[in-house]
Amino acid sequence: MITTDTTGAIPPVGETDDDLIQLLTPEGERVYHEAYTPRIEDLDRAALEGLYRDMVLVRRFDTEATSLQRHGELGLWPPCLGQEAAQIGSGRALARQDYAFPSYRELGVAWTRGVDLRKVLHQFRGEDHGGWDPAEHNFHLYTLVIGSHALHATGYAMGIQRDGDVGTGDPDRDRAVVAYFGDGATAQGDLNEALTFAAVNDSPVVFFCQNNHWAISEPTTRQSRVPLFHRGRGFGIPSVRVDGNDVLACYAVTTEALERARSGGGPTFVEAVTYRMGAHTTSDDPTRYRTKADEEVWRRRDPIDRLEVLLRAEGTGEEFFTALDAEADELGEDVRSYCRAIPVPPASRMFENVYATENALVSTEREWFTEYSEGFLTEEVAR
Amino acid sequence: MITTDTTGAIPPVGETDDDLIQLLTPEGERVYHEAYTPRIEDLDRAALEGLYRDMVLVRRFDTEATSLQRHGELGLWPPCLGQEAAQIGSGRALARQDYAFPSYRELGVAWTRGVDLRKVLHQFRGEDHGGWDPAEHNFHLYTLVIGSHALHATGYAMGIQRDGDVGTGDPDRDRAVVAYFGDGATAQGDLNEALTFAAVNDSPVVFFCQNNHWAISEPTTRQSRVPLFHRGRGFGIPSVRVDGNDVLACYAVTTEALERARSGGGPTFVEAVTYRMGAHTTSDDPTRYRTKADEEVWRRRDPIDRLEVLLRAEGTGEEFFTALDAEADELGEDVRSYCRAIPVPPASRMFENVYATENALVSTEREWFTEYSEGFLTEEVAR
Amino acid sequence: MSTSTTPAPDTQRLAMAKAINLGLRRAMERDPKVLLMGEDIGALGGVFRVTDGLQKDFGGDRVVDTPLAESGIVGTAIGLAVAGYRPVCEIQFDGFIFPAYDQITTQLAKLHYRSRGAVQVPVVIRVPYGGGIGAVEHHSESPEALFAHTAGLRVVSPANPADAFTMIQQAIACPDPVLFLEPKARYWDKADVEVSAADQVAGGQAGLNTARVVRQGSDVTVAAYGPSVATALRAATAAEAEGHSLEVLDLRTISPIDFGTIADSVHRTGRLVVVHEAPVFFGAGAEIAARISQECFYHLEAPVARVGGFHAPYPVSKLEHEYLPDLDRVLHAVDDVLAH
Amino acid sequence: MSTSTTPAPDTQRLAMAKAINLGLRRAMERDPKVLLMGEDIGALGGVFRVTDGLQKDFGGDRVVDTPLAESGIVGTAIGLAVAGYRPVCEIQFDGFIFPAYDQITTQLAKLHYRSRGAVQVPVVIRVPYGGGIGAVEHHSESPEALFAHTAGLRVVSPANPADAFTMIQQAIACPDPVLFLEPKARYWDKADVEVSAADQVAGGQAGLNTARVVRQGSDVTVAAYGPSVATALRAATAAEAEGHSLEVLDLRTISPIDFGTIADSVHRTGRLVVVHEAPVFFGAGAEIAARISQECFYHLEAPVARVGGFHAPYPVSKLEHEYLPDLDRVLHAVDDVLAH
Ligand SMILES: Cc1ncc(C[n+]2csc(CCOP(=O)(O)OP(=O)(O)O)c2C)c(N)n1
Ligand SMILES: Cc1ncc(C[n+]2csc(CCOP(=O)(O)OP(=O)(O)O)c2C)c(N)n1
Ligand SMILES: [Mg+2]
Ligand SMILES: [Mg+2]
Repeated sequence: MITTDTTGAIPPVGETDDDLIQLLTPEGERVYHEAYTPRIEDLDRAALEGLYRDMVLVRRFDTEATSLQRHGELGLWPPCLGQEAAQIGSGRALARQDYAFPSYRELGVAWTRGVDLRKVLHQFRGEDHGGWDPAEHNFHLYTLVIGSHALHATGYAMGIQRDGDVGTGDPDRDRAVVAYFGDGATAQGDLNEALTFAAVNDSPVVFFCQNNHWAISEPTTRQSRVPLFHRGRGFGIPSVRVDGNDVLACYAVTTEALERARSGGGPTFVEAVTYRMGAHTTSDDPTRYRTKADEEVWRRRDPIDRLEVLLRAEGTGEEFFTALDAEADELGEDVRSYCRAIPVPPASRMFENVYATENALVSTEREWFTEYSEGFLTEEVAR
Repeated sequence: MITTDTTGAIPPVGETDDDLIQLLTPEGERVYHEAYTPRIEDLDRAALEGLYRDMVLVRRFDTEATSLQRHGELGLWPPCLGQEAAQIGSGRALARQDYAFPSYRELGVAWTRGVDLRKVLHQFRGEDHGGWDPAEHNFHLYTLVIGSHALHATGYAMGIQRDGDVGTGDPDRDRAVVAYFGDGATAQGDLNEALTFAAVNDSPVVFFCQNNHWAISEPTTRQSRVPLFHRGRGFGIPSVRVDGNDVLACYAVTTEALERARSGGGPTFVEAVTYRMGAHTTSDDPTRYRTKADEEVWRRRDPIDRLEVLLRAEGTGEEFFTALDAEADELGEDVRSYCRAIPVPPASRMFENVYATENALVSTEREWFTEYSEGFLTEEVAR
Repeated sequence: MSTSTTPAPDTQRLAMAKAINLGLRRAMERDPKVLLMGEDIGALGGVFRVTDGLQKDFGGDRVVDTPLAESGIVGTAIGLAVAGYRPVCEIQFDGFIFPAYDQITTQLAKLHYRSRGAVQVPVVIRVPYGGGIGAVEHHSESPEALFAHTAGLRVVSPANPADAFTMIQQAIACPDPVLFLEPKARYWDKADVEVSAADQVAGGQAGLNTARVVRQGSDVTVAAYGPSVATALRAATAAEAEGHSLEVLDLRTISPIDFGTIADSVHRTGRLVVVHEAPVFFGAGAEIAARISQECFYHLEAPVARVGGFHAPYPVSKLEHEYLPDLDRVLHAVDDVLAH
Repeated sequence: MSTSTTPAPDTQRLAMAKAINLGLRRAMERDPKVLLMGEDIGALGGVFRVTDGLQKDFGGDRVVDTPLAESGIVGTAIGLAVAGYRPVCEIQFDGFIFPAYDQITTQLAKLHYRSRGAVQVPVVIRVPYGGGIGAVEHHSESPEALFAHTAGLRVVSPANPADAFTMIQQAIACPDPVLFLEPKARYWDKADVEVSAADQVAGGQAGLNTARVVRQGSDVTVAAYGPSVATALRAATAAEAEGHSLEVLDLRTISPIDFGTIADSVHRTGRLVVVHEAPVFFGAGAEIAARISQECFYHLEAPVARVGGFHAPYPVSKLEHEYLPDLDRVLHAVDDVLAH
């Protein structure tokens, strides 16, 4: 699946390229697609510049976070480097009332949901298990147990059905859900159970699989014999394969899938073929399992570069890029100072919200701990 | 999916009948199929009579067991009534060295593996959790936790690969595995994980799904939107749909699948469309969720009746049927007396084989129990 | 939605299965967000008929026959709870809860905590549990200890129809996830249930937090829950004939455990026997013995005795009555602690 | 396959991760049926590098990078064991073992029993467990109590490189399924390991059945296992300065528990503190306290103290050192039991 040719024409993505939906080539040229080009007709130049800005700022934030980890300010960071088009393209297709369930790498989606990205740092600094109120952004917390949130997404979609917010035709009312997950997650039982529940209930949920070619060190061939969008079809779910580094195509297919969902057509499975350009997380060492040459091929398919070529070709001037650079620099600086200022939480936080109700066991242990800590302080002082 | 027309032509099976492989119609007529008819050419009349005998004797045993339960001699019985063709057809396709992992209704498969069917009673009389030595028959114990044994079957097949017993071309050496499960089981995570493991490892395992239209009270539409053989395809596994009440077609497709597996071609998914003519188990009450009319349609598609028509048309004489009746009667009587004579196991059995090695905790508890029971006896005597 | 006028007491004689059925019905009438999910709970009414008639009256969207996948049931219930629903899941038998173990312990139990209170997941998981009904493998287990160790989950078990009726409503009203263990061997036991009290009791949470003294006594405390309470009560009657006065506690909750009620009783009796069907090793009795041995160190006149299952898989049904703690095993332990 | 000549002692200074790596290598050399399965254990060598270099030397058929599915890993390992193999599964982190919980507790643990001994399933499940490494959620848990309650499984945990080297080989040689818990915070601790002893020790099963006195003392017994043994030893050193003599036991096995060794020690000291990282409620300390309170009823001069995690999900890493039982918490408990 990995091509090592680093010269000449950029090799096509994936094995079965006939199936791959693409509206913008790695070279930055538009491709006409009968079904999907009409879906991006509303994207004027300002909108394209908006998508570009999204990707650039998210990448900058992501790069800063990676470097904060290197400087010991974060315990861990899972970069989304290279996956910006998949995340921004799909995320921007969501309506305000839609709901997204991310995995743990969906920084770009968080951005499209209006989450202050700095809140994402708290979890990786070891200060919070979450960091934002899901209901405020219709963006669930990150879920680290692979695959399990696909069921939560499906259940949430079953709730939307019971609320009657499907197929009313009212664009402000009809709602849908997107579940984000990776190629590795397709092997989990939970992911497959989610496909079953969604299919038999016609639930309004889009299964958005970012096939970034790797599950830590394992290539996608260890998870499946065939392209992953086949999986959805096996459950009777309409399924498409899209160039995940093409922000326009990702926007188009997600828009279609969400429309189907909101109008009562049930689930869709999207396989966005992309590439994890960075390490799995800052703890990972990709040199153990892949070559620089492989990475180089994908660097040439960079999702941001190709949109820049298009924008320049379609008339966006240098001022735009210069201004955006400045904005990114500012964001970067702000992130660093914000991160360093995150305070260590009080120890009592351990005992909070274990239950939503009073719980005798928790109270007893909290009291013991308080006394113990105070006694300890007293002792220290006494010394 | 259920048709209620009980008169006129027997309705075709399933929704997408174009896909359904059938070599013997419910009316007992042969159908020519380019790919599969050649696979039953070796079945001469004696062989067909053998298949018929298999089905008749298994059905008799099954009926006896159901009635033994009604008479309080068994705690429970899950009848295989109506599924004889799927089980005998597939089971007879196995070679001696192949291995089968049943669910809990595979009485017919047990028969083809040479298991003394009476041993199956022990479990349902509450006297044993198993009843036979799996290695003796290459037939695993029944597994009651739905779906979990599909992974065991896949792992066993991975063992065969490591033994080098795949693709050698030696018909006495190459081996394969069959995992038996129902339509309901396809919803379980484990079943889907088994498909992934088998697919990416090209393991020699046949996934034989008996779609008997029901998972207790739930129709197959609660488990899938589309025919179940699509599922296999979603994992990149060659998949076929066969008339599960047609013993010849079941034999043919299983033979093909096993050949593929043994020769190194990896897994196959078979959906055998059949019908659970009886209750789920003797504890079940199907009148709560299905009509007599539905059952009647399927009675007319009985797997045994159609083979009888064929046999008579092709020259099998009345003597054969008479002799078989007598054999079945004898079997029936024997089953009854055998069952009643199964002794209650000694209480010490509780502590046996918990571990394969000496375990201090088990020993302590066993000793305590022995003393306690003896003390108790002494007390009783003393009174 | 609850009315403020108190209706005249209305008492019905109900089997536990029917009492739970009625409790579910009341909860569904009271709150349209309550819905039931599980295998075969619709037309069939569940294999124990606990949901009998509910799909007919509330429809397939509120009494949902799910695909055959326990992780899927609990996982989608979590999503429904995030969306504002109060799902009540039925797991068909104790032995089939384990495919859902990950969703229950890593997701359901932790979501309120990890969201720092932003997300509540009021999911109830109903499980017919315990042995004694002559079933095949995986149909007679007592998994409570495997869940009580995990913070964020409440684990409760009623022992009689009246508590079952009340506690199921309290569990549904509770904003925490609750594992609701139903002693299947007691499903057919009948008792008077004050069904008019529904609205009041459902508001409270007593049944989810406190144990109850179900028989007073002075020589030995016997603490039990679920199916073992009846055994303990029978033992108390038998012991009385031999001149021993047993105090029987129905714990009702396994997480949290009402140690206060147990300690009070032990302060009076000085002796404690804990009874449950689950294996003794790492069972609930261990936690109770450990805590009471500590809290009542100077009051205990004998070590705490534990009566329960052996460290072996649940046996074949022909042997289950040797495996399960019965009247005689309880009395044997009572004699032991009295002999000290 | 073992040789009868005893090679000259060969001692290497090894970190625990490396000692396990070498133990796996020895087991694989000795028995061609031994194979390793897990996520990222091949080219990457596992996220902790415990399987480093093994795929290169033994090939992809014996060091198998599996699909990302824990139930699938354990489920196929069971099938491989039925086919005569000895699979050693790696679960990447403690918090990810739960999708495999059903396969482990209802299948792996019971197959030998339900087949009445006809089928052995010598599967080892290796799990890096415990906290203290500053990780995100689900990467610091101590799930031992959730497995020890289930009969048919052995649950063990080495505390030092030498035991890790020996015990992993004993676990693989053992015909029972073994949950092998590796204290990840101790992976980089180094110690001398007698690597020539491999063949002899691997034959025995001592490490799977018995506790060990790792420091003798006379005032208080401190029983610990896995990552907590080092804490207990540090506490003993600190206590010595204050004039208290602690006896430290490394339990090594959580199922079964070597109660004999604990009771012996308590007979001498009269006081017991149990330490583990897992939550105290329903933890291993409960079983130990219950049993020892019974067996040593007349020897205990103070109630058994339990030091462990709180009844709350494992906290964020910035707080984990408040959550984990440390030197001070152990000493506090020691003071408590001495004050009685
Ligand atoms: C149930 C579970 N098992 C193992 C892990 C450890 N783990 C974290 S990320 C990862 C790989 C995920 O790959 P993929 O789904 O492709 O997502 P990606 O990281 O590529 O975005 C693994 C194995 C986990 N988080 N959860
Ligand atoms: C994990 C699990 N959940 C629930 C059950 C209870 N149960 C036993 S059989 C059955 C239905 C199975 O349906 P199917 O797979 O179609 O097989 P069939 O009984 O029709 O042969 C159910 C729900 C079980 N045995 N295992
Ligand atoms: Mg990936
Ligand atoms: Mg079925």
